[in-house]
Amino acid sequence: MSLLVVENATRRFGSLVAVDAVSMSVAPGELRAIIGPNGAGKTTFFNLISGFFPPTSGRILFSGTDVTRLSPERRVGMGMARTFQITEIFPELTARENLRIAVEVASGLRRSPWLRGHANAQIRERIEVLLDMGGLTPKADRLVGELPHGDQRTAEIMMALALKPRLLLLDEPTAGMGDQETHDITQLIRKLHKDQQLTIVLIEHDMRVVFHLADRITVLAEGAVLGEGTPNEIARDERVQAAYLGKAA
Amino acid sequence: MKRVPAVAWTGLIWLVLLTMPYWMRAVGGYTELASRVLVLGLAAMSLNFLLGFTGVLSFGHAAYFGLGAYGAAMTIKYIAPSTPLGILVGVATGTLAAMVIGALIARLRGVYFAMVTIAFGQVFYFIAFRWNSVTGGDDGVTGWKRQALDLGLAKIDLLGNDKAFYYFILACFAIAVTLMWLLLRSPFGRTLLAIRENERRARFLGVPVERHIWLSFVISCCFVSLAGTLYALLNNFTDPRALRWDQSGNFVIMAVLGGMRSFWGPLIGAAIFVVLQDYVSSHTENWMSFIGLFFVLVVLFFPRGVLGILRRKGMA
Amino acid sequence: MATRMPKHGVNRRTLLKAAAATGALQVAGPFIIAARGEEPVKIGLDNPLTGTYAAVGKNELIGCQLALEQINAKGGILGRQAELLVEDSTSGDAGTAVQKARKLIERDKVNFLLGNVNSALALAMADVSSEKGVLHIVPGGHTDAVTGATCHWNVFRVCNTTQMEANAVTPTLIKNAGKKWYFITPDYAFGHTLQAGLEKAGGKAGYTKVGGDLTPLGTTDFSSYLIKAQAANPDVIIFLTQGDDMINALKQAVQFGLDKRFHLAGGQQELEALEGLPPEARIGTWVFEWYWNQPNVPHVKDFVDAIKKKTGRVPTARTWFGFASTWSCALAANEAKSLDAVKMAKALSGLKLPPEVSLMPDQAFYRVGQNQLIPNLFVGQAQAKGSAPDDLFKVTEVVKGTDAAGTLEETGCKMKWPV
Amino acid sequence: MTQLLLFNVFNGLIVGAFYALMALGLSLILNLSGVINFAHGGFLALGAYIAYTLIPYVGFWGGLAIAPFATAAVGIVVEWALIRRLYGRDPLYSLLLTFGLAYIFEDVLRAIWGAQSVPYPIPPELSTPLSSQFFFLTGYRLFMVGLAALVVLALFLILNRTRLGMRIRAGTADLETVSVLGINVRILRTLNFGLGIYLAGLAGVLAAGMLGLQPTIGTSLIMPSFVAIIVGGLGSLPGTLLGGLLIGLAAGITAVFFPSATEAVMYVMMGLVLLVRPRGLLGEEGRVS
Repeated sequence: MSLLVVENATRRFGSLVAVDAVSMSVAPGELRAIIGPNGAGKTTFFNLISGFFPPTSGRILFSGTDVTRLSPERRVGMGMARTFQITEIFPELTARENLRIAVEVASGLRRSPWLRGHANAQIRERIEVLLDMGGLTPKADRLVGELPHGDQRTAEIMMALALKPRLLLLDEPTAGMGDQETHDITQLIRKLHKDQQLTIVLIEHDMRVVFHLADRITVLAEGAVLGEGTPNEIARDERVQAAYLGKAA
Repeated sequence: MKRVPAVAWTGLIWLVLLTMPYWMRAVGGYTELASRVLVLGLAAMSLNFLLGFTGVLSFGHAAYFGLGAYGAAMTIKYIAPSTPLGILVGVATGTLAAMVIGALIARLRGVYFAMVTIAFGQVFYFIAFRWNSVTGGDDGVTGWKRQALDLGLAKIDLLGNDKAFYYFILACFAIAVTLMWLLLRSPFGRTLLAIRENERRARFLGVPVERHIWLSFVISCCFVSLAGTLYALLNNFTDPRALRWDQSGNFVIMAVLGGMRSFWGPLIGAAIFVVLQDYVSSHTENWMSFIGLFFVLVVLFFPRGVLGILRRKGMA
Repeated sequence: MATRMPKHGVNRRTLLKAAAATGALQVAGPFIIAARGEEPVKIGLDNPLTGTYAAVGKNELIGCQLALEQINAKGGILGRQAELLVEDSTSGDAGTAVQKARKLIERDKVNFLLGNVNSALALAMADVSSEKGVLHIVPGGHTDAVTGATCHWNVFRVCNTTQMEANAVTPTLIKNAGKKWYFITPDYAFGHTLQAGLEKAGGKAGYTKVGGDLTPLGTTDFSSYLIKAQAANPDVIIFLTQGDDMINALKQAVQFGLDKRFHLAGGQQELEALEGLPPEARIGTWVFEWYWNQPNVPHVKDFVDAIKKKTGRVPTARTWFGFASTWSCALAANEAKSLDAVKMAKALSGLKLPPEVSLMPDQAFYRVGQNQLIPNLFVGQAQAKGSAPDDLFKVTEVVKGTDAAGTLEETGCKMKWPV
Repeated sequence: MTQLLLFNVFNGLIVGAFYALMALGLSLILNLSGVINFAHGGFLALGAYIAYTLIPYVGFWGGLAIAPFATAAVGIVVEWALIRRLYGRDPLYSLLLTFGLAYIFEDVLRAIWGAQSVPYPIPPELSTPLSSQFFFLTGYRLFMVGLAALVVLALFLILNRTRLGMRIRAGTADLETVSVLGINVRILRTLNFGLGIYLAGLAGVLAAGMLGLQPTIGTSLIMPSFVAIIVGGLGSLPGTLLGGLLIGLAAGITAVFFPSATEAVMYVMMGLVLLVRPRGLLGEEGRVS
């Protein structure tokens, strides 16, 4: 059964149709990349999946449940986590505090006015694991807003992971990064996908990253699906080449 | 590394608060002034729970402050002459109103939230001001007095003994402030911090932001109405001015002046504001210009507040 | 001058001083006084200088200042100089008024407390002053309770009770304007008691009440009340509003042409309000508590001239309230030969103000058992123009206070003296 | 009763026109600069006092023509010297700044013109009722409504037909694009602020003819203006106009049946609007958060 199913999702802004009857289904453990030229509606599509706003029409199913009208926080509760094109973190807190908040919320403690020693120990342990996984341990006590861009992005991904998601949505994880940083992030995503069998959907501009990581690729153009398939199939698809790769090249 | 100075600061603040009635006179103050600093300080700290630690600007907190005051005054006058009961009813009134209003406005943000809180604050002002037969209108609620505190073993005279009343306020202050401090250090407090820092991130961590803003608003108003009850007891009187919007503005400037990002900042801000107002208004009838100018100067030159500046210089 | 607050404006030095360290100057304060040797006798005035009542509060302040100068020129209080400490109580914030009262009593150790224009604040202050046992004179807060139900041994009042004003004006009102009354009454204690007073006095004279409205304090638009009033077809529309409410109500009534169809009149009227009205709206029968144009009464002209010299304007009833209150302090102390509050209160109770303070045909006195000053009341007509530019009121009858005051039982005051 | 109701409906419109004038000025500033101008009431009073001072020399009509512009000039200076520094910062700061300015205004006005109400003359041809049947229709009241309507019309023409107006509207919708297009946003905001203050000054000159002129004349009008903006919808000037008229009307009708709830009714309206439609009647989506 597919983990995520999108059926004919459409989103209009006034007269503009940003996403036009897009359907997609993602299998458990799959890494799906969504590509397309600027203005193709990729981020809008992501926003529909994660619940930033509801679709004008169409349905979204997550592990068999209709989540079309659910709030983002409910979707997070069901196991959906995302990052943003422009990193969304808590800049005036340290990396450790950032992760602590994520871990505590994930442990259902967001409204708890106290913390028992036992739970606290577990939370600390989990924070250290995540810091270590992202390679952030040496910088854990610095304000995350002062860290290099790549580390900020890593911290954001780690916060998403703290939620123990079943589906991770990454919006251009390598945007604005240098080669080394891009490489590190790519390795991290690969590791998550391979080691933890995490289902990931990502939007990406960097074709090296896409072809390196993706199991399948969905191509959007002008809000509609232009094609879908394995990296090889997409690379050979003439329409895709004409509309997108050709232009990019 | 910052931990030791923080503890030292906290200790110093408590020491000052504990001894205040004994040296107030020597520096040209009076006990009532100390009590006032404490009450308004509590109000500003309560406001800052929402403003500084949840990142939501309410410009209408005087409404809940005033509701607390009216609740306490009317309870003691009409229901039962008991100071603790007055406080309880006052806090309950303010908190209940905050629950209802909070539910209406938790979806709003930024300037819009501020504006709506002001406008809703005025609802209560007009009720107090216009509903003469119940609230006494512009004349306020008079003809009652705070009552002695009966502890079973001993009776504490809060009315005739200024110092006893000061320590009574200090006790209430200590309880409220400790509760706030514990809340802010809990996972719940960190969730609020997350909303302040980045609402979108908080939401996509699975935090129902509106519900938490509502909670924070209610908690903040609960404490501010406690301050309001103490204010009524301090004056043995309450009137609609206690819940008008200029009072709300004063709370905000106290918080900003002391430093919104620090726990104790608003208390310091309240102390500076109260003493300054007390001093200036005795020396010139144009004190409003000075207070206004003071607002302008704080905004232009000390937006981070006193503690913000000290912290920058690494002193706190 | 011994007044702490500068009379006008902000000069740069005040500004700098105030902006400088707040604590330091306060510390310095007491020492300077101590260094001068004998401490002056202190009178604390806790009265509005900002907000709705700023104008009348300021006039009371001017009266206080003049009295203080005269007192000091005549040798002070018990041979010591007198000093006036002024605090702005604001117009309605009880918190501030009470705080300032405590500050004056507790820190500044004033021998006398004066205030407040706002009756509610006057009551709140009276709580403080009676708790602390300080002689307290209310210059201009009218609500009956101050020297009625909640009277205190230490609280005296210069201005009239609303009942006295009602008793004074009613006969003329009925004679001039008729018996069918419609009330426009401000919805707070002062308005309620003034209307009740008029109804009581009118009842004796056979009036009929054809209707009335309680208008919220601070009402700006009176038109809907006026339209109801004219529909009731009274002989006279009685305006009991004060200050800005009075100005708004009368201004609008005249704009609607109601003055041509009904009598417009009321109870208490003040020169401050008439001055704020356009000439065509200065109409109607009213009672003044003091008026400056009393050509045949000795000392009045001196007083008027002295105030004119200070401010360029004639004194109002408010100026006189402040003046008489401050003088009462000196008279009480000098009469009792002591600054002990109980002794002074005993001396002041029953005391007749000397003509140069009383400034009216019959000498005003503080009634024993109530501590209420019993002065003359001035009933007459508002006028657009009089003999002099500031002569906006034509006194037709001077009522004796003793005739208007009613009996002591009626006031509801049960005085308790400390044992 | 019919007469009473009729009158109060008319009266509500007058009051509503006032609220709308005030609120439109506030709204202009809020939309383009994100500043809640607490000092708006102070500017209103300033306008009235300037007119009061000028009338002996230039007459009522001269005062009416000059005073609002003079007020706007003061507004521009204030914007240029103080408020401009706070653009782009947390709205908290501009709120506190204008709050402080409101204090200063009240005090300075009192220092200059005194705390006591001053008599403010209106021309005799306007100060008489039109007929004895409808005695409440005075020339002045009709004139006020007419002028307010005219000014609002002019405002919308300016916004829709002139270059400045279109830039203001564009800036309200999307400030970044406007600045990218090479329009000087700073000057735009200053002029816009001046326009808003002009409306406040005009409202002041008109109000003084009906109410007693004293330093706090503006305070009772500023809260209803906030409510008008909230009810009408943030970011929408037609909404603000609608909101102003609606709450004026509601207050007018309530005055017939339940006078002491005259103010309360507009807050009830606000509560209802927020409950049903948080962005206000004509508000744009997304403006709220």
